[in-house]
Amino acid sequence: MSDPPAASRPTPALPEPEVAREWLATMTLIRRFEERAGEMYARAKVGGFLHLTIGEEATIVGSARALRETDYLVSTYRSHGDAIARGTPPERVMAELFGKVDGCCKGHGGSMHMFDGERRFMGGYGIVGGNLPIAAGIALACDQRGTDEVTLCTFGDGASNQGTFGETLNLAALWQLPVVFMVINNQFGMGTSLHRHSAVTDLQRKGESLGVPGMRCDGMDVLDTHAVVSQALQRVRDERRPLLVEAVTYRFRGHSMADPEEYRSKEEVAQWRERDPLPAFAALLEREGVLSAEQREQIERDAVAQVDAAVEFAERSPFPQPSSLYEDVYVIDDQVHGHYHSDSDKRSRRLAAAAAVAPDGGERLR
Amino acid sequence: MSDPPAASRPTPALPEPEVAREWLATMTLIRRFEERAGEMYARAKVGGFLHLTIGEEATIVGSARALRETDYLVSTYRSHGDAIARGTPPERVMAELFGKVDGCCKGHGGSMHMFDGERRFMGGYGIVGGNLPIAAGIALACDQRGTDEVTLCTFGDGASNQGTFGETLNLAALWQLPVVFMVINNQFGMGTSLHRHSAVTDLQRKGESLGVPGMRCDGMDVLDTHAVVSQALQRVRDERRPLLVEAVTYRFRGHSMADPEEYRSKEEVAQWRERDPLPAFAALLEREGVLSAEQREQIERDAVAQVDAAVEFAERSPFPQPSSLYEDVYVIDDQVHGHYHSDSDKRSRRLAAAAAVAPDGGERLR
Amino acid sequence: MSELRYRDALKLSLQEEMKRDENVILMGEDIGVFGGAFKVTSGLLEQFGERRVRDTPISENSIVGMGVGAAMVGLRPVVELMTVNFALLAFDQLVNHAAHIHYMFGGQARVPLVVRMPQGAGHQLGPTHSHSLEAMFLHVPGLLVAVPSTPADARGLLKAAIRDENPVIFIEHESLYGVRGEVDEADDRPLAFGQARVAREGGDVTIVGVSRMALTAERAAERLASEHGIEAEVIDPRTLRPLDLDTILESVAKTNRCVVVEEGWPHGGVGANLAALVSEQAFDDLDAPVVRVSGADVPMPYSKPLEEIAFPHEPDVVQAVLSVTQAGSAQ
Amino acid sequence: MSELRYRDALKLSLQEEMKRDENVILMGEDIGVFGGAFKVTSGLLEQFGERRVRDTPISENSIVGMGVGAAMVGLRPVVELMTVNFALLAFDQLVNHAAHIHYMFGGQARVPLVVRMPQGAGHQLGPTHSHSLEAMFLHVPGLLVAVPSTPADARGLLKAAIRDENPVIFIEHESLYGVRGEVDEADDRPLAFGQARVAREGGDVTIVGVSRMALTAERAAERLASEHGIEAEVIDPRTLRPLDLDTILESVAKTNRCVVVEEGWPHGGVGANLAALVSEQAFDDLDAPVVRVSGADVPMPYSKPLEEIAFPHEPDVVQAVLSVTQAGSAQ
Ligand SMILES: Cc1ncc(C[n+]2csc(CCOP(=O)(O)OP(=O)(O)O)c2C)c(N)n1
Ligand SMILES: Cc1ncc(C[n+]2csc(CCOP(=O)(O)OP(=O)(O)O)c2C)c(N)n1
Ligand SMILES: [Mg+2]
Ligand SMILES: [Mg+2]
Repeated sequence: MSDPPAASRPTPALPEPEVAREWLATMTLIRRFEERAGEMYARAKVGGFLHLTIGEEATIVGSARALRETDYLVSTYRSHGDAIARGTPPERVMAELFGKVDGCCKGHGGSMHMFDGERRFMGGYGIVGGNLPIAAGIALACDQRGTDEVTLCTFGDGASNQGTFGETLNLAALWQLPVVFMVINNQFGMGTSLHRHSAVTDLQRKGESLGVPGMRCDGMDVLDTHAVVSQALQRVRDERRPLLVEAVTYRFRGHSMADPEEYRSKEEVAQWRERDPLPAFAALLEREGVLSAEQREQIERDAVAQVDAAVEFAERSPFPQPSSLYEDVYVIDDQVHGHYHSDSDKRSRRLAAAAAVAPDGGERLR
Repeated sequence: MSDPPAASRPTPALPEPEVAREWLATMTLIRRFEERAGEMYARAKVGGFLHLTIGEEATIVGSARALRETDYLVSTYRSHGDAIARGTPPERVMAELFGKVDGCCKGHGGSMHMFDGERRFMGGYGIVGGNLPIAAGIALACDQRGTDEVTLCTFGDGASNQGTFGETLNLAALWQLPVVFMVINNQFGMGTSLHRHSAVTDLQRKGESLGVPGMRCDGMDVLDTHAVVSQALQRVRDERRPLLVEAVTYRFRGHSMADPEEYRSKEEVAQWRERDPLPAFAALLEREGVLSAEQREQIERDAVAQVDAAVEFAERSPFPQPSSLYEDVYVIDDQVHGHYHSDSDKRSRRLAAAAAVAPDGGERLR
Repeated sequence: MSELRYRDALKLSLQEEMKRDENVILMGEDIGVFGGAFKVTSGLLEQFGERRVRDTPISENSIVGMGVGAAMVGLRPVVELMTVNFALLAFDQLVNHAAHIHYMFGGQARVPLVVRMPQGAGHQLGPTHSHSLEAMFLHVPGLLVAVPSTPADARGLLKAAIRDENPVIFIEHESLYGVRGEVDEADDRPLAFGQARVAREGGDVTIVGVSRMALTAERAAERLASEHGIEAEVIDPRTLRPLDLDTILESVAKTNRCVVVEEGWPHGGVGANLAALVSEQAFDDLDAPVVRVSGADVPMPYSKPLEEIAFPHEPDVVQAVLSVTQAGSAQ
Repeated sequence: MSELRYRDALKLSLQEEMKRDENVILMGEDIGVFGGAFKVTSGLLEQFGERRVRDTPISENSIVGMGVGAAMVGLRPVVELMTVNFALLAFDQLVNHAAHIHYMFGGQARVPLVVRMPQGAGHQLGPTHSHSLEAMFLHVPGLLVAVPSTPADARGLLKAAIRDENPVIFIEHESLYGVRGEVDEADDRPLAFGQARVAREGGDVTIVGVSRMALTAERAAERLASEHGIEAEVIDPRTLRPLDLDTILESVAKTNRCVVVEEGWPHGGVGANLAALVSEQAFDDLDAPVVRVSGADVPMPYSKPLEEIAFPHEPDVVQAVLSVTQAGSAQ
């Protein structure tokens, strides 16, 4: 698995120049965002685990741009890029990383649990493999309602070994659900390389015995990814049965910020970095005459400015009030009474112990 | 799935006459045992769920006889036949069904949880799919020790949809474990027919994407089953990688005793019953001149006598003493102290409430 | 008013809610063609069609997860797990997903999912098939937990569960399906969660009975009255999250004694939780420690005489009550 | 005597047991080449080779199940689950299989399996990655449950766990791996399960601290002594199954007051269980109800200030103790 695959098909045609530049801009934004997130982590502005997506931008943008606005996207704990590609303002993502109240999940979720319902980004999920049945359930709802919406579910090569993979692919095939499963084969599940965790390493084939045919795209190439995922989405939309797409890519950084990367060689990383999707795509656009040097610089400047603004926004946003601790555990509703929490009576003490005290959050009705 | 498959290969050669008669005798014994168990259930001598294996005797005996004594067998909640084929005395199985102290699990397990460690019958398991990783673990231990023992793991068509199927097959292939997975395709998971629960109905192929090649046998034909499973065991023993064998068969009775069987037609059942493995094999042996009418009758008489004796034994065996309730929850050991059970103090009260009272079972040390 | 079996009250509830709201769909193993392992859903496939009554493969974790996903975008799935024992395969989707999604995504997403499952011992199903796991479920914030013991409660609470915006673990009992009780078919209002039912009034001791044990407690109370002149107040909490602790505390304030009866294991059980809460909040009211009557701390044995003594029956409850009433009078 | 980190004490223990018995093997996600998510196993692959230190795919339920199977035929597998949160995927193998096989097969089969996993909050890992689930595990008969809080206990209990014939849930804590403590390397005896450690003696109140909370309780006790003149006896139960209730009861007989500190959720938590047991067995010794200090009854939030107030710290323990000592003196 140490050799980066060459794109197997002829490069698909470019989209409209404006569209192509927007793709590059989004890839650039994600790259700069991730780099900055890493810096903020080093400066302890961001806590928890931070899984960066650097190297996988073509996979993210190529697939996100193949989606309609009405389609759904379901992702993993490595999903800042997905949120941004889907249109979530970077400042909301950064504020979430900072644990601030203006974060897209009010600071409850953090890096691993992004969400933007409005833009049908149906979440980053921290449990490897946990998102597959959820995506199939969303697809079930779409099908049930007779819409032509499709759900795209991304997960890693490592996740393909989780029980939910077999269960969900079988269910989706059996019930003919409009869902595209996209396995992002970045060659590793944490520190375990593909051939050390999966008996079958040709991942596009891993759904065949479950009734889900596969396709593969070059996840380092935004055009190829877009073309293949578009085709998959269209087939699923029309034929109403699931497909599996393998996106072959590589993460340039460690699994998370605390990864000494002893499981792979510097040479291997360098080799893959030669195929860095950002400069590759930019160079292509320049060659094709749809990107001037000036435009390229502008894209860079815009990305940096947006990330600067995101950090500033996140800095300025307040932390959640201690009194909000019990908010959003339940949807409080008039058909439920009694003590939702058995520590209702202790809540005030707990909150009093913290600096700011606020009135009872209302979990106890009557 | 309503057409019984014809055997696809030419019928394999018969084994030695004595061996062939022993197979028939064991199949007959299992059939009579199951019938009697059903009667005993109707008479409330047996409780719980009772899953009979009638119709599947060729699959059971053909595969069990392919095993060496040192091989391991891991089965499901439908496993009286497996225990008997492996050599567990029928009276121990019947006594277990009666919940008696001489049952092979002292009455703790019942119909769904048979076990005979001595004969390397490593258990019937009540949780669909729960036995697959256990079988792989046994195979791992064998491999670790450098023995040439193979583990045979049987489970149903319905179980192939459980997450453990994908997980365990991948693991077994990856670690090159000496295990044969045998999916007993009896066309139904409870009341759900194969094509309504599995997207891929060609079950021998269901392991391919997981790195486990498949074979198929006619599970209504003891010779074919024996030949294919023997071949599979040999390949696994030599090549040290797992295989999947699909045994195509049919259960003649309901899923359990409380099954009105509204999910299938009487005609379908009748059609399959025409291929009843017992008369088929007996007729073959007669045709081939290795079974006389007298021998055939003798086999019948022996089977019935053994079952009679088993019932008598089970009847005579006492119920477990109430005082044994807490026995075998833990292996009591000198490096553990304190209260294993938080209700230790109540135990005597509980036991006193029952008729017979016995001294403290010794869970509390020191 | 009509007399319905618990099973039929549940079916009625499903029918009513499915008619009321087309977003309500059912998923589960053998709920359709087979009619349900315990026949709760029999006839519903014919009535509502196979898009709304979906037989699933045996894939508990993913079935629940699909329910979660479908609920997030507006369906109201009712997932049936054939029994509570198999819910152990779905704990990840129940805890890490269903229970936490609303909070984790800052209130943006809702999971109006109901997961129905019967529990309990008594049918000689042995160690893997006899669990009572309500103590594990009530531990998890984000879940609601119902444990109805009568047909009317089963119907009313299931309606509330389906209409509620939170994920609900709806625990039925294998031994209750055949039990009959009065149901007012004309009144199709949901029964609010968090309101205990005082099954019997009395001033001498409070007995809290969970799930099927509410019935055992009631029968024990009758015996206590007739044989020992003790008037027990029997409370069925009906839901364990939310918990109507107020009703229990009011009763204990009157009786000064409390016995909790549950079928599950004692160590970390429902009884332990109630004992802790009652002791904490009504310490001065208690004349004796809260006594717990529970399932034995063993995997459930198959053999009839062992199984019989491994979960509570009336005499166990009577004996426990006598132990506290005697302790009380000794003070 | 040397000072070792908790992480290194665990590693030492694994090394010693692997050298002693070649049937001991390790399995888990990223324990080999990567060295373990928390580096407990780093270097062991090099030392013992890849047949005894096995990196697994991400398949929690099956990894545990393979451990069960391997244990049944005589290996002594130590399975590492990367964190307790993922154990929810393996509950079926842990409960229906590991815990019940010995009983269910009438004592014929044994499951000498250890399943190690770290738990706990404090690193801002959010709702899916911060659980403390000891209350769920201790509920299950057939399992043993260890919750070591010091390097010496971690080493000694792990040795006992590996040598024991029963399945053991061995709960480590993410925040403890870097903590140092005295370990007598020369004494490689296992530390018996079921013996609580009296971390500090005192006569005014008993504080039981579970897992990492034993340390929090100790620090709170120091503060209680210096700031309030209250001498707390701090008990670390070390194992929750078996439970050394005797040591706790002896202490309560002396102090008449008891506070339980745990990191997990309160409803049906360890504290509830201990409160119930202590109230039951030492009702007349108690001058005040057993007070529980626990994690908040919410999914663990990511944001630092929210996370900080969502699990117990010294001031919470101090305050709880003051509430009971005041209650006591008021009587
Ligand atoms: C059920 C579960 N097990 C283990 C983990 C810890 N973990 C987080 S990411 C990861 C590796 C996943 O690899 P892959 O699916 O290839 O995704 P990638 O990180 O490469 O994007 C692991 C083991 C987890 N989060 N969930
Ligand atoms: C995890 C789990 N889910 C559901 C059940 C209930 N159940 C018992 S047998 C069965 C059908 C299994 O079908 P299959 O695997 O084909 O085996 P067969 O009964 O046909 O031998 C079901 C659903 C169970 N025992 N375990
Ligand atoms: Mg990966
Ligand atoms: Mg079947």
